[in-house]
Amino acid sequence: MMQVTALLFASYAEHLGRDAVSLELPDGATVDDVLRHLAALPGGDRLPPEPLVAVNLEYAARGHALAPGDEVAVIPPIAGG
Amino acid sequence: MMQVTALLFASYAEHLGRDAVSLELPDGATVDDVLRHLAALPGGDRLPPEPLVAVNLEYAARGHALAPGDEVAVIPPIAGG
Amino acid sequence: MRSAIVTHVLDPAALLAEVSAARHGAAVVFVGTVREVNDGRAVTGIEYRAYAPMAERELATIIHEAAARSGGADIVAEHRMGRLGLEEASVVIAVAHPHRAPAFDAARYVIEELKRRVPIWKREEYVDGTREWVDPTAARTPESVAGPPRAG
Amino acid sequence: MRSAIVTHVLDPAALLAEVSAARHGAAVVFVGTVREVNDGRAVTGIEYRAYAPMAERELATIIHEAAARSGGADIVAEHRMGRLGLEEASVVIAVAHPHRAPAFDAARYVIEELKRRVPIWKREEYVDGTREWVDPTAARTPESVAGPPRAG
Repeated sequence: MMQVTALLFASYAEHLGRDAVSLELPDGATVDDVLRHLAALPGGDRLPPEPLVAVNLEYAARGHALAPGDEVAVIPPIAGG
Repeated sequence: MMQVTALLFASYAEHLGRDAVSLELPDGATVDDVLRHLAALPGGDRLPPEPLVAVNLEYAARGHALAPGDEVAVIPPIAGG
Repeated sequence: MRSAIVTHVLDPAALLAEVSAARHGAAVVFVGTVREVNDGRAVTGIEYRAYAPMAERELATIIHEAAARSGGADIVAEHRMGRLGLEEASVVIAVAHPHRAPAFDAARYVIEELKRRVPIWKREEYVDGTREWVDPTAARTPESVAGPPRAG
Repeated sequence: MRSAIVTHVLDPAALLAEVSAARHGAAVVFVGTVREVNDGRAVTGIEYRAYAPMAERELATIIHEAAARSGGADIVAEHRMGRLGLEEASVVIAVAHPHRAPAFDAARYVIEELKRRVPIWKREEYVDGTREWVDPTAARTPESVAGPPRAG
């Protein structure tokens, strides 16, 4: 097992009522597993099925394999500028 | 006959050693006639055969017919900015 | 080359001065400001939030990409966070280059990529007191349909 | 909408402030400056001259064309005359528009048309003390071969 941190921002943080979630995942878990865990939380049904995700500050695909301590950011539609 | 003023600038003014020339031209004279007169002045051979010309602050073609009092500017290659 | 996510008031003239140099013949400054209307709704202010460490990293990557593509641009970019009132600058990008075409292109590249890739969000406040996170992917205006990047 | 041929030091921040308004969401400022090298020769300064009444008229026409094409840009442009040292600004164009793409396009349009149509000349001064009127139509750099307008 390993521990990773999921970060939530803006509208996503409001949907789930928090901006960070600690998750215990089996070795070999991927970004997809994090998204499934988040979707199962109260308010998680309001996350889109395929949000943008970054692992340790870099955009990552859903199949990206995680390592212990990874920071997985679930990124709402970007609206800078 | 009518009188028009030819204006010279930058390198053209240096070629002819002056920045304005008063010309007496026959009625119906055109920009082309002004250019011929200027070419015949000392240093006038250093003007290009087809310089850019403006009449009364507007670009004009060589065949443009002049009126008494017109200001005919002979415009060297533009280099603003 | 410098970029930052900041909380202070932006100063376009200072950023212009920062990129200016005798080897350059052209400078382009882009300033994004809070507009009083968005999608037909009267806006009173905007709150900006970022995933700051990633935003700083991504913005730095973008200005280095732009400088490399331009062949010699100096670029400084700052994006402000927090609550901004009407007309306040949210982003300033200053580019200087020996020639004007690459200066324009680099400034344009930075703002377009910033809007596509830098994790920043904004919550608009409306005259009726309500506020809402802006979702450009859901917007009705044709100019805002370009989506965010999909990682590979 | 304002344009002028001036002899004072240009102030990009003042021109930016002049076009800024709550209806705009983007501003682009272009600044042309005296570069230390041109066509491989070391430059120490540039003297700008204009056929002032025509230059003012042509520049005014250009910014109104740009504003009309952009659908709602506010534009201010100033070109400085006289002797300028290295790094000094010879021209500043400030554009504000509700959206960024038309702001960029309008700024680009004004500087390109200015260089094509506004009767301004420059005499470069070189380190060896010589000086020369610049003829972009005779220049060796590929970027400067576009010729001036032919009147119809």
